[in-house]
Amino acid sequence: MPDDTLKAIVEAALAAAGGALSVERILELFDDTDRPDPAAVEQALLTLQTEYRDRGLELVEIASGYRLQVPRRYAPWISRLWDEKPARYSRALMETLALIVYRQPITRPEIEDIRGVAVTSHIIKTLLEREWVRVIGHRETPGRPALYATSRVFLDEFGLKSLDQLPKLSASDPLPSLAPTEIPMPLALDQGI
Amino acid sequence: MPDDTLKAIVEAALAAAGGALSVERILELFDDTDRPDPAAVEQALLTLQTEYRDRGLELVEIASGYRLQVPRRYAPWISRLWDEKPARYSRALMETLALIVYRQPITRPEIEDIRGVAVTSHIIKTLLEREWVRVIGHRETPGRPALYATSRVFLDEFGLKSLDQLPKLSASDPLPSLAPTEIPMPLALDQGI
Amino acid sequence: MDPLPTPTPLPPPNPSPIARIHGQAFHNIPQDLYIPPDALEVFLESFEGPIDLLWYLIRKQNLDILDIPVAQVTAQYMAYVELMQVSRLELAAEYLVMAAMLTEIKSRFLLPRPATSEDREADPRADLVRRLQAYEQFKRAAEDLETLPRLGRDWFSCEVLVPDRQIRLIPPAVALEDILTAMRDLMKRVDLFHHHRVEREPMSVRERMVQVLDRLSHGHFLGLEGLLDIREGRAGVVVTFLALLELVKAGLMELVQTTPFGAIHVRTKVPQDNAG
Repeated sequence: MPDDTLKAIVEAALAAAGGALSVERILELFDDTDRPDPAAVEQALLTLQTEYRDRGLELVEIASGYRLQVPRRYAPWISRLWDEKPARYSRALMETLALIVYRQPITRPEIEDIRGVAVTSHIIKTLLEREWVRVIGHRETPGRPALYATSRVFLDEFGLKSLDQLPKLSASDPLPSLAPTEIPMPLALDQGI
Repeated sequence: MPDDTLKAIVEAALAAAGGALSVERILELFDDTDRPDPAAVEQALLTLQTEYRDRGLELVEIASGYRLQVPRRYAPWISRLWDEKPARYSRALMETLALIVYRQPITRPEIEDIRGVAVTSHIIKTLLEREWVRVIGHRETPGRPALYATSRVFLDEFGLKSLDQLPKLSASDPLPSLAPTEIPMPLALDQGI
Repeated sequence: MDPLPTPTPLPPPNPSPIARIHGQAFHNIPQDLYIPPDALEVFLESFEGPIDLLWYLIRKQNLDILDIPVAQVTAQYMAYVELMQVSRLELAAEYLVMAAMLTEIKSRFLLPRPATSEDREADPRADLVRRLQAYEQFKRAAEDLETLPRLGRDWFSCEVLVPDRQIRLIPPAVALEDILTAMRDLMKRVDLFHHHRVEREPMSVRERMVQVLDRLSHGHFLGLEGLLDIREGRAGVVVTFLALLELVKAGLMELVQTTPFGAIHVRTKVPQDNAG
């Protein structure tokens, strides 16, 4: 077998194997009739190692044999091949976000009251981790539930200067009021200004 | 980014991807700040294609983009890396596939009509699971049979950029014993019964 | 029913028989179409059905469709059908249909026709010929597909290791419209069950409520004047004031005035320890 053919087979085997190959394992790819010398395989590996220098792949020798791999310096780019993109947020999460956006500050029990179902901790955690939502205090009711509001990150990421710029709920959209009572007369306060 | 670095990243990505990468997908590996021109990526791909000529790997363009793969000529050696032999498909499956490839979109009753036998659910299931075939709709006839067509995976796995590259459907040879269009006199035939 | 003729295998020039029955090799489909019942399983696997069998007979055995000994074929097919009823009923039916079709073709040739007939009948074989040709076309296409190189059999993809591979989670993109839609859907659903009072308020009040809470988040007192920014003008002052009232109403804040007509202070509501 010509040296070039042997080298090509070794290269192909290393690339397709997805892991390390020992010289013995490489020799097993050949029939008894065309099996090369172990020395010839070693020579092919050395040549490949030289040829791959300064390229997008490198041939390294490790305990279990030889491995073709991506040099570490390119890992930041190549890793992005496996970026995980969850398809979409659940309806539960989107409704929770919408309530925090339009009814802030709001507590989890209040969200649950409107939605009629429990809000999972996972949803709150996701919104906090995404930094769209933050805790701005606690309501002084039993359990001292956290008060959620949107953050500056939320405004920035959605290109808003202020919450006023949010799309308006149209007049036909009924808004549930959490505490539908009349605004008390500010009698006790008016001389304060 | 220097041309050599770009070429190395493209090479590394193709070798690590385990499948085809489109130019768009390659561009996504970069940050907004260091993203190269699409033309520069195309140039890197062309250079790599030339560099890999006569080596153990080849860079081919297929439906989904570019794929670095072991050329066919080394298959006898490389296939020995795995104990498991590639699946062999029955004639019934390949004929069903051929009908879907050349007559798409096509329904199961239509396939059965040409083949003269029932198509087993197992065959359809195998083709769908292999992702060579997909359901693209339903024919609005009684029973609403599914319409089958080939997928991008089919093109990729058969190394095609588009269906145009498939061998043309050969015109059928005339069947000699059936050639006469004239109805022969029945006299000559009665000894057949 | 006619007794079935004995199988008459041809001498074996071909080293790979299509079937082997009781140690006896069958290298060709016998000319008389007779298939020994024991060979049925093998036979069914060798052919893809009646069209495939007919195609084989015509192409490889140079059988003339018009020469098919119909009575014999029918008798044999009936025998198979009985056998196949156990396992492959549908296939049996398909062979039966083919036998019936061949019989019909034959019978039409045998019927005398008036010599002066003007409307010439279509060749009864034409439909069968079309089917056989269509079948042959796809049979060849299938063979071509089988020889095309294929990933995993003729080509192999590369899967080179990436050391230090980090997997990032890219969160899904959300548009403002998605939030609005979610809110609208929710409101519609809620409205089915409750008749909440429709209350409209400018978002700016809600935003100001959050800002006030932010400034008081450490439980500090703050003078009312400190919360009002004169530079915002009358509208701004009103918004802050409405926000304060909402906060008081919601029990989030209290206003404290220690002396009559003294300064009003604002603070977040203190937890009521041992309230009960």
